[in-house]
Amino acid sequence: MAAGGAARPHDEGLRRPWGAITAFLLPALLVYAALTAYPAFRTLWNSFHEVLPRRETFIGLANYAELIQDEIFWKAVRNTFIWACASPLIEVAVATLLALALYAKVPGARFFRIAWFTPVLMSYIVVGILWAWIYNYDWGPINVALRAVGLGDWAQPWLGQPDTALPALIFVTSWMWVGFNMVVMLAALHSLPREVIEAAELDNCGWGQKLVFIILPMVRATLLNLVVLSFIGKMKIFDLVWITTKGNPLWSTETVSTYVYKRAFEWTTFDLGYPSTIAAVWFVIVLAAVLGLTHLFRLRDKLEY
Amino acid sequence: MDVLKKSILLLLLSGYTLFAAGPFVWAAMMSLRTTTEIHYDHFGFPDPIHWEKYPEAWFNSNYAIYFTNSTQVVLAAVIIVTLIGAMAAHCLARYRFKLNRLVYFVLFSTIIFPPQITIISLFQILVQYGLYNSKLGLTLVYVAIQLPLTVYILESFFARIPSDLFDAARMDGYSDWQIFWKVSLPIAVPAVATTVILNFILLWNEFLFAVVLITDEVNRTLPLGIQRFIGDTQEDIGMIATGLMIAIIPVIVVYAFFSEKLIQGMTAGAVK
Amino acid sequence: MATVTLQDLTKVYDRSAPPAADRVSLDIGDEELMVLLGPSGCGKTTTLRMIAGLESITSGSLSIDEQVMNQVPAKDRDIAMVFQSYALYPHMTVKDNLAFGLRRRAVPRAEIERRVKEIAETLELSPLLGRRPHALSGGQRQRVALGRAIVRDPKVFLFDEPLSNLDAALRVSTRGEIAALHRRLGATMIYVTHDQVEAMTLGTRICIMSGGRVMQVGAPLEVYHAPVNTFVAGFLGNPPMNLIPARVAEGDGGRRLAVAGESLVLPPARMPALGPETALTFGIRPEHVTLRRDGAEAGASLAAEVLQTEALGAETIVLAALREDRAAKVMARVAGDAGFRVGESCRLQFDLAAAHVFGAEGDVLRPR
Amino acid sequence: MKRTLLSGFLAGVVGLAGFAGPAAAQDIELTLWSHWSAEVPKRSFVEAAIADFEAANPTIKIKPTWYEKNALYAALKTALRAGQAPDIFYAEPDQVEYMDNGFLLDLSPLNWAAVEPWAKEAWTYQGKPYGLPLEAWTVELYYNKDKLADLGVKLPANLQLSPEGFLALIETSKAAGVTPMSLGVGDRPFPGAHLSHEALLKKLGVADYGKLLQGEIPWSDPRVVETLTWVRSLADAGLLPKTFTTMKLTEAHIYFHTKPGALMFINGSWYTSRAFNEPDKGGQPDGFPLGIMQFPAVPGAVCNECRTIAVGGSYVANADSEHPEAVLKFFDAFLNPEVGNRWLDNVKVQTGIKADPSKMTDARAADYFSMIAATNEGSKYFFGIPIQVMSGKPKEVFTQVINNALPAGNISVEDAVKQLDAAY
Repeated sequence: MAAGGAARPHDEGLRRPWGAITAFLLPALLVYAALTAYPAFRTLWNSFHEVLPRRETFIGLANYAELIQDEIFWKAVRNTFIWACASPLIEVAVATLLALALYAKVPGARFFRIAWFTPVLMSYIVVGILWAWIYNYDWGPINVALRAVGLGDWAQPWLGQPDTALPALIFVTSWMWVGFNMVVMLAALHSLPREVIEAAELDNCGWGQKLVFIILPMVRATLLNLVVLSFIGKMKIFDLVWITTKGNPLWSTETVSTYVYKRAFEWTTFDLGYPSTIAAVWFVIVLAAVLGLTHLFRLRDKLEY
Repeated sequence: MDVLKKSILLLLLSGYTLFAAGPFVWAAMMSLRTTTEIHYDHFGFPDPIHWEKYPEAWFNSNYAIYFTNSTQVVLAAVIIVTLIGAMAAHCLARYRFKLNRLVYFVLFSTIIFPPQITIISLFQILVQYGLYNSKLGLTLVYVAIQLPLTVYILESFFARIPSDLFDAARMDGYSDWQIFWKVSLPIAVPAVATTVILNFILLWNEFLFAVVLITDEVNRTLPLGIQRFIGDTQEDIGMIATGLMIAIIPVIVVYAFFSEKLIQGMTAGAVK
Repeated sequence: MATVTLQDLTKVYDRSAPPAADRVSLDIGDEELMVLLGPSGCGKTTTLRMIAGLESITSGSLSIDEQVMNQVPAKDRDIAMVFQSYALYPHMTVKDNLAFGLRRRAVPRAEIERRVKEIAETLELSPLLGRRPHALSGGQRQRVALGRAIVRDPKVFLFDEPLSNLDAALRVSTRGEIAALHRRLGATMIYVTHDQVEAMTLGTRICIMSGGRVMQVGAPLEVYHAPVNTFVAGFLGNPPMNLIPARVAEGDGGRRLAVAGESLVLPPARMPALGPETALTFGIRPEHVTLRRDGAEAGASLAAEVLQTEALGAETIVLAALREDRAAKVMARVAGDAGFRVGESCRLQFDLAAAHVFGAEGDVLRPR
Repeated sequence: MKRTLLSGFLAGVVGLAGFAGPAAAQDIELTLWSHWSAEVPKRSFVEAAIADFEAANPTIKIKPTWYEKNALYAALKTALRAGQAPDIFYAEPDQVEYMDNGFLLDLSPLNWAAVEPWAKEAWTYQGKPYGLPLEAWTVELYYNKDKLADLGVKLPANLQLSPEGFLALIETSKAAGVTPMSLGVGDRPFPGAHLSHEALLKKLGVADYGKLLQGEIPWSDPRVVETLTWVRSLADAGLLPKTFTTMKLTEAHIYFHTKPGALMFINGSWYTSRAFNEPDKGGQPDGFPLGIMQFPAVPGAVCNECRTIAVGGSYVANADSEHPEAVLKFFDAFLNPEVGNRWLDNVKVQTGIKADPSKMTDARAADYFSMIAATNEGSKYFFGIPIQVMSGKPKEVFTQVINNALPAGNISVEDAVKQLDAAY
């Protein structure tokens, strides 16, 4: 009999229906194996080779050695990290403020909620094009507005200067994602037990105190989830940069994604080994960062992405 | 809250709304104006309204092709990923076996994979199997990248279906496969709808994999099509805006009808 | 109809833990309503699920109508089950819920229609046939769940705590319905519950389980009046039987018990003669205890102090502590107007003709 | 595409088995991917050539697909690796990776006598020629004659301003509210570098300049630093528009000749392929007073008559093409002076094919070439712009630093030099 080895309660029926289990899992596992696991391993394999169209040569750790000295890569890592660290803070902070405003029963809350959410629906391509226009030096709304209020000297080619380009793009992602974070926060706020907040009111708590001592601690898990989610999203960022600056000027907006793409598909060699090395190292960095973050927040068990 | 405070707050929120939705409205207005009009005044209202720009973009700028491609690839991918994702999720939520949690973790943890880790080799692999530069290849890749999220959302829903229901169906004489089709799936319709809408929007907007895996004009999806328009030539701002709107419209339609569902899906897992 | 025989039925989930069901043996006769009763975790649901075919059987055998069923899949055992949560298919109407099991069994369409209609009428579900479960009240859902089992016309009905999700009033009326159903259908039923009132009122026989084992099987009153061990004695009855540690004292033919510095002399009918100093447990049901301010019989009463009274109207439950052993507490069910106050001293008078004596292991000691 | 792959596979099998029969009986279709989708003159020139060729060779059909340059390069990078590249495609001589990886067909059998030797040289890699050099160009400094006259500035006879004169011109222009020079690097890796590399070439002379690009002379060489400092001082004087870093090539053209209008514009001599379009397709306005001057003299230069000539748009053949003989036939059809003249007439850019400018028929072209001839008189040439000579990391750093950041005033000369030296 098959049941002897069962280690959990609620095993199913007479025999473990391995046939059914296999049939249900097989398609997903096949897709996973062929299009996720295998490519990931192959990338790793690539990273120890020079992968040219007609030949692959084992070169050991040469790619890794080169990577360590590749200033552009480290610049890209730095930019991506700045992005991944700044964005969550901005997005979640602004989103929390907006969510609290709606939570306070403002008329038209539903309309606001739906309107704020729209940026998330657009692709980075659309958003990129739109914001490249918005940042346009000559006729973009930002500079036009600055000139209109007599601050013409502040008008900048926002995406064209190394010190403004990255903040400008970070601003765009924040614009895009604040609404999303707001909606999540609002849902979390609405799921809070009313009694606790009412009890706090009886305890003569002011709004500020209520926020700091009651509400925020209670939505802590949601806040941290949003931070992690936003962090992961920014670690992947590619489309927006590609459509607006392509990493320019002076690599100030280069992200790891764009650099991998450049090295793989735009560089003057056909080598796929080096970009694979970047991908592999980056994968480890992302993994470490995400694990670190979850550990930091001690959410190991609760974390949902 | 007294009236003054409330008005100030409302004013601030309206200001933010202008900021959040303004670019979209601006693009919508430009989509109905010619580039010459736009260059004359970038912020004017469409007067007269150039509706004809839409058919023009559709027929003369290949948008019909891009749109069809996007529709085919995205719909096929969504259907496949929903189906195989639901099967896997059903299995993981319902059957207890030794590797259950391991399989779940393996499938789910790829959600944090940066796309770079697979994209280069996916390119090589699709080339090897003759799927490079084909809609089929892109569809399969889309299935793979949306699988973790789909399994995650559906598994958590299936796990909430009381196991008594499955027991009842078994006693009613249904096989494992029939139980999936006649009990699990119909009950999970709300969750399935969520994943369908979510996957639809995410894939409709997908760019990185498309740009690497598709080069042929006839196989381009919408994001690639739009990108083509910001190439060498003088930017035909008015036409690009029209193209943007064509690309956004399906998403807006979906959003208009399913905004609650969509928000639910987007936020799934983030609320604790 | 059908008989169900359990022979040393055992279920082991985890080898390092005790079995969930341990050598359960039970003969369930045709048309019998057997109640499996016990606290949660006693193995009653596991046993039921093994009978249903929802759990594999680790060892032992299960037969229905003398055919071994161990390896027969659930769907082929011709068994219907009513679940605690009702397990109605939320996406189907009441009608489809009722018909679902039949459709699979290749019953002709017209026949399905007829049977569903019939059952719906019997259970007063006719006006609800087009509704979905979420639009039904708890009692209505309950009836649909019942109907779904009945419509299949199975050999054996299984009930897994079917009333536990109902409110008190509904529970009483539904209990009546099930009893009536049993009489009308004359079917073999196995009914799992932790509620002794259900067990007492419904069961033709009760099987009391604890720790995966069968403690006692018998007709309700038999089990009530002649519990085989302290577990059964303490589990059945509300309030349960008083169990007081005692020792055998010298004299009275080995039937004198020393309890809290006093002694009780039991009639030969209730207790075998035992040697002095034997440790045992003296058991007496609250309805066999009365409180006296004076005139208590020596050898059949103990001094006590009232700790607590619960006046229920027709009767009053009194909790008293023995004066010489405050840790030993006794419940008495006395007349509603007895008028004892908390802190008052009294004597507890026992009807020793209804006393029970259990050995050190908890098994009942009866005169040979 | 898939059919190509499959039939390529089959053809390979057949070829291996030794059954390669006469293919001429069958109709052959050659695929061609080309840049110039927006450059009407070049595109029509090629389309006309295809039509003529198909008329002369009825069994061969050529199917062109027109791309934007960046899109074409991206598509080729993947298609070549995927074995799905067309028979013929557009390339420029800097793309040595094609040759390195054996993607290109050796074009030795062509009638090279009809090609300018320097153009053949530009396409020769390890002894074999690989490209059909259609386009050749020099870096030219265009200006608006009316605007220059308005500013009251006159050019010297040799059309070359002194360093001081050039700086004064910038300042005068600025003062008059006219942007001195239109230029943008929003979508190209080279326009911004024209300023520096022309200056460096003049300062160092052909030989040393070549060494610099090869990494044999360090960028920290005082002559280089001096020159870059001079270029940076021009930028600091307000030479370029503020939108330089984001402006695209086409926008820069329009900025120069239409809106808002700049005094000067530095560009390859293929300026015509955009500017000579109809005005509503991004061309310059009718009667635009186009002038060309020399790049100004550079302080302390050893060779103020040195300048860059480059082979630009060319066609190459896929080494895996099933019909190499048909491709060669098609290429050979370009190699006679008549075609060269037709190119000059229509495209109005120089070509690597030997031609006779005196036989040109188009007046506008003749006028344009006389201006080009005037600035090129007595010139010494260096072949290729830096990014055609460089590759890998140095190329990337050069693009970011010299093309983009230095003229934009976003990097100090010191840092620029340091980064470049580190890249080799």
